[in-house]
Amino acid sequence: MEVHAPADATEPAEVFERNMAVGARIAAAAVAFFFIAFLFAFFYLRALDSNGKWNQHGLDPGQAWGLPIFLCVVGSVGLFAAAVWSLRRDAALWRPGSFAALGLGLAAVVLQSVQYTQLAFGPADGGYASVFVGWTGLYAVFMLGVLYWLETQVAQTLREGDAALPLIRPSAEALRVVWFVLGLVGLVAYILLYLVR
Amino acid sequence: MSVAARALAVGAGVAVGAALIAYYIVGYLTVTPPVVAATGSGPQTHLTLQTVASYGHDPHPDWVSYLVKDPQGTWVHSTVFRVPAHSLVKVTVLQYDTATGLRNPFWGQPEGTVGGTMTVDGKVLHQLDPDLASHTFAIPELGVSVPLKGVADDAKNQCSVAPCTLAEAHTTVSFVIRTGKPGHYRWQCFVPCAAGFILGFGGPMQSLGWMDGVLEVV
Amino acid sequence: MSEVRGQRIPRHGVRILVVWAVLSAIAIPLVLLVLGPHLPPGRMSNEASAQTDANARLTALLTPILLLILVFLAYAVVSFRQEGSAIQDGPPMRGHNGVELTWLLVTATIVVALAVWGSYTLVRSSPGAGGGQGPSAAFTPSGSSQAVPIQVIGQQWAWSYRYPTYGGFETRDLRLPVNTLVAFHVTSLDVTHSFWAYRLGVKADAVPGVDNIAFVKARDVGSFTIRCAELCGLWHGHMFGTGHVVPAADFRSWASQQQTTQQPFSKYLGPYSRTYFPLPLHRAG
Amino acid sequence: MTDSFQREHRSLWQGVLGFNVLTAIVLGIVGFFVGAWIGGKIAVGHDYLIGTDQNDVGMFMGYLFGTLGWLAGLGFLNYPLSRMAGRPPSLRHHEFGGVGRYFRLCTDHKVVGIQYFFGVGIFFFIGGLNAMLMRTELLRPTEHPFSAGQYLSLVGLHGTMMIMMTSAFIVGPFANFLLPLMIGARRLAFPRIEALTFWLTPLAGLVLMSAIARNGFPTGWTGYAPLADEARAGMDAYIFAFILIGTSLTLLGLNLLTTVLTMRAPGLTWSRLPIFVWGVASTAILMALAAPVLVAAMLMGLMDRAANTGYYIASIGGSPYLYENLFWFFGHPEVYILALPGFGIVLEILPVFARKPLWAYRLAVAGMLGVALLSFMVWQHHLFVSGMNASLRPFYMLTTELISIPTGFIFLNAMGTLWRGRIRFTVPMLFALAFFFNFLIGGLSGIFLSDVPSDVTTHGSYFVMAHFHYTIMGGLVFAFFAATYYWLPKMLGFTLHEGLAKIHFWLMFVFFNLTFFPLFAAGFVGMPRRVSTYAPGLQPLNDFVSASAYVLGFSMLIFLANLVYSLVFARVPAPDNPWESKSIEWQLPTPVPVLDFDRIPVFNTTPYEYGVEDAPPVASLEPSPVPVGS
Repeated sequence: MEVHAPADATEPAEVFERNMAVGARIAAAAVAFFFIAFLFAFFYLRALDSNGKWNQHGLDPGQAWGLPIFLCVVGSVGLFAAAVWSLRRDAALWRPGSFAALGLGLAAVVLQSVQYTQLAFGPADGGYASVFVGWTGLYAVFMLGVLYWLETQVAQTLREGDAALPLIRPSAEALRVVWFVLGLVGLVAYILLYLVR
Repeated sequence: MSVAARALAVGAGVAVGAALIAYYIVGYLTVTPPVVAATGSGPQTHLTLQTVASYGHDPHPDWVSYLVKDPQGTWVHSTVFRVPAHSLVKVTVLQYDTATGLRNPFWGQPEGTVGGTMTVDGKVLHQLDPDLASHTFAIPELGVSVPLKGVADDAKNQCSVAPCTLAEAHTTVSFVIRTGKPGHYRWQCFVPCAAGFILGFGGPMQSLGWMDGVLEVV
Repeated sequence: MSEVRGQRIPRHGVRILVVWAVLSAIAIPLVLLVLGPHLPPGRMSNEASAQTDANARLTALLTPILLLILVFLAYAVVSFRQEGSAIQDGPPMRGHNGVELTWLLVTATIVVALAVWGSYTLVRSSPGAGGGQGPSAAFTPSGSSQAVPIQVIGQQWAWSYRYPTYGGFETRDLRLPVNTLVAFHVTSLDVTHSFWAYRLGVKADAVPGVDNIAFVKARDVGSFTIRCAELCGLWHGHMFGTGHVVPAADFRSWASQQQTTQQPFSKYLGPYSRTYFPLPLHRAG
Repeated sequence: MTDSFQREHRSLWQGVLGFNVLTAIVLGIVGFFVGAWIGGKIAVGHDYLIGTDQNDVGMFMGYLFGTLGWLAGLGFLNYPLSRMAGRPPSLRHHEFGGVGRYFRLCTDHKVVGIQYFFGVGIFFFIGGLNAMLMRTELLRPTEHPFSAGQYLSLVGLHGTMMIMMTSAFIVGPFANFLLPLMIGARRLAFPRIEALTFWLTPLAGLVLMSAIARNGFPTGWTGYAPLADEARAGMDAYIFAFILIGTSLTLLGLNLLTTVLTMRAPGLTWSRLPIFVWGVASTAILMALAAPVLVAAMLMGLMDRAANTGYYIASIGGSPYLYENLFWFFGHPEVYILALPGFGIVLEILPVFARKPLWAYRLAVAGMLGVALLSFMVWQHHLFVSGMNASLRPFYMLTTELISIPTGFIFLNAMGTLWRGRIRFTVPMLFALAFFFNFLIGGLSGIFLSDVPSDVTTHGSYFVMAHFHYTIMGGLVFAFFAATYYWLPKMLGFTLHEGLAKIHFWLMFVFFNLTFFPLFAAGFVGMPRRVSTYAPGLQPLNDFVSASAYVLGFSMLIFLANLVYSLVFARVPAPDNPWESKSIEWQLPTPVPVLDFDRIPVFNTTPYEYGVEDAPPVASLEPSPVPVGS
């Protein structure tokens, strides 16, 4: 089969940039819709309170866990936003910002997993318990996905140095959008699962 | 590639595909328990069943199940029975399972049997405490529903592997039903006795050959 | 228009409209008079006849729409074909604001009219239309507070019925009084079923933990088939039975007689409740 | 951006042993057993398992590891791992080489399109086989060849194969292949994701088929809880397969939507976009936003079965309504995921064979977008008798019936395009016209179901079943065959035999209607869906339907025969533009070269300039180089 020149050779970089930007926003919307299902489950089951078993015994997963986890997420989102912001300028904050964001994100996941071992209730203890376990668990999984993405950028920075930064930027901008939306989901989850219940 | 080679390839592909699909679908569709005829003849035939808490053999050693005694007197793992039409059938159930309790107490009353009664260990009963029920033998289309009293939980030498012997702890429930016109009538159990399945109605409770069956009236 | 001056353009539009008008004029009466009486579910109850009317009116209204497009397609297939084997192009028409706007307005009017008419039936002329309305019925027929309550209990795989006003006795034999408003309280003990009394025009899902209310007022004495209309497991197809609409007096005597015959068993039969929550067998054996 | 192109000259054995579907199957099976073993270890003493002889944790872990093995075997993990090691991103993978590409991870959108065509087609035919067996069961009212449980497994597998596996029935093959050509791009926005979306599909199919080995699942394609919670291990396959498909649909939607938004060639304004692209774009919106909700609903079911949660179990604080809401919030857009690309295809084909521009282009676009947006607001019409929020029924009745306005636009487009056209009755045109006939009946019968009083009669009966077979099979499948006969020559480079095609069409059209029209009556006289036992009086009708269904199935075999004959034996090379079409894909050589265009084309006009004197070509394929998207 006859072979032409690679398509990408004739393809200017802004195509890649635009794809990442648009794709990231659609992905963020998809993520939001995924968690809207759990948002709906929370309010729906809470309102129905069928058999009085929504949260019969006033289960409380404990602020001592919820607040640190939430703060790690917020910190990671914020630091990464700052890192990307600096990437558009002198990139001074990129390395510290992105590394710290990765660290905090991982900390959140670790804390979440440890919390399960300390949890005073099990998934079978009513509607609230079910929603809590499902929502936080899948949230952790999504965080891992985002952190993988973040790790690729960190790794690329380490491997190729500042020369790679222009190439990393579109991807970083995209990640910022998704990570921000996921952070909002985290905020909602924190308010509903720890404060409202 | 020559035409012959292509033809060969296609033929082989078609053959493999067809074989796979046939095996895959038809293979599992034709697994049905054997039909067991009621013993005796004349105006009244006999159907002897036993229920066991755990079948004890593959494919599902832990499943609760019915068994039936064939005319040669050997226990067969089946729930498809053949009985004559417009006749009386004396059903005797040897109950080796402990009580689970009825979800809907209503099924604690024998219905559709001759005289509306059942005989439990020699005593004629018109009703059963729903909590003592271990299973029911119900043919809804014939209006038949009989609760089966369970063995006491603390009874000695309980049976765990089918077929159970008369030496092991059991209760004997017998009743007579009148078969109607020919046809296939499904029967089932109304006690949520499928251990482990949420709501107790999965697995054996929804599988022919275990707690569901067909009464072939011919 | 890329037509040569003087060439006669056949008046396709007029032809199509004439054919359509004629066919509709024939078809609509046929639908109403011939098909109409046979449309389900019949007139055994107020709700059933409301549904029959809805079906009839929809069939009658949709017939001309069906005909319009079919006539057009048929006409196009017959007379807009390419003559000969050589490929010719048609006139390059890209749209016509007038036609598009008319189409939009007409369809919108029909659709909204249908929705309004359906809502009127559902809310006013036959409140609830025989459908299950959940624990707090939004559309209640007049006198619904005096309605005779009958609880329908779906379980794998049989229907049973409780009569709370007669001591809550339970039976497998459904009877309801004629010319009396009845409130079916449909619920389930295990999975989701759907109580479908076909000729009575009642359909209500039996959902565990939900008291699904459907009102019906039977007009004629007679019997009707009951089926399960929601897949509920192995014997879903066998969850059928027969219900009877009987004269009010017969109903009362039958009910009180049942109540007495079941007296000895009533100590076992749990108290009547709008919903039942069987605990999932502690999820183990 | 770097590029991992390498032209590979590999020996047969290297080809067999490398990353390909064979390796994927082996690793997938290994992964399944590893996962099942791990799951067994995790779930020791897990009280849900005692006495059930099934371990849902093991099943799900098995499927999870099986998925990883499958993807690893196809080489999907290499790139992510190299990225983790910090290597720069790249776009393409294995685009050269012969037949081998079709059995491996390949980012060429044309290859993916053809993979979809055959990959999804297989499951379409298996689903059809199930339908034949179901009709056999229904030959007699009470005494059956298959038991009630086996019939339910057939119903479930048929429905799930047809709705779930063929969600990408049209979008998969034709959007992947044609969208980049039609918008003058050389690829989709994310070629690796494109390859992933395909390779998840056959995997989901295999997982679903594995349910048979576990006695299938009793819930039909809707998988209502709590019946799904108490079902046997076959249900795990259903849940996991739906999770895979939901993921695949989400990614596909994201990919297609991004591509349409960002990669249109210069000159291709929104009003010049081929209508099929609009259909795909509106479908993509639905896929990207509705499918995630499905995945969430399935994950809740997974947790109910494997982790003892109680989302759908009323007794412990859940609710079956929760599942019904979430499922239909996806489920209704899903039917438009099936239908919208069909609209796009028939509207794409009509102008070619009526030799007229698409009539009222604006309305067509408005119609598709309108359907897409409205479809998010109607899901409760599946729950009119469920007993939930009765007071909202008038609202959902209205929104549901409003959908017939944008759908009506599509019919107006068709009528306007045919109006005084010069119709050529080629096979694609026949299928396109049949689409409108069937979809008309399907759409109008839908009005009965949207009208609450009438729905109380028809809900859950064979009327519903006839209705959605008229829309999905009469609509989608006919559109699929129209597209197949229209574009397959371009895709595969061979002409299909026309005689066989016409026989296929007439058999399929006639016996499709003979099969499904009587079922409206069956529903009207009170036959519920998904039952194997029915009133004896209905036997003649059911036997008639079964007989026609067999012929309908036979017509599919004719199509297969045509495919085999034309592609394997006759092998008549297809001309570049057999239909004299003016749209861009037909201006390219057949078969389309690996990189589609030598240069990114510049569009001059719409693809429908029929009968316009001195209309320019739709696009200049050899312009002076222009930066993309300027």
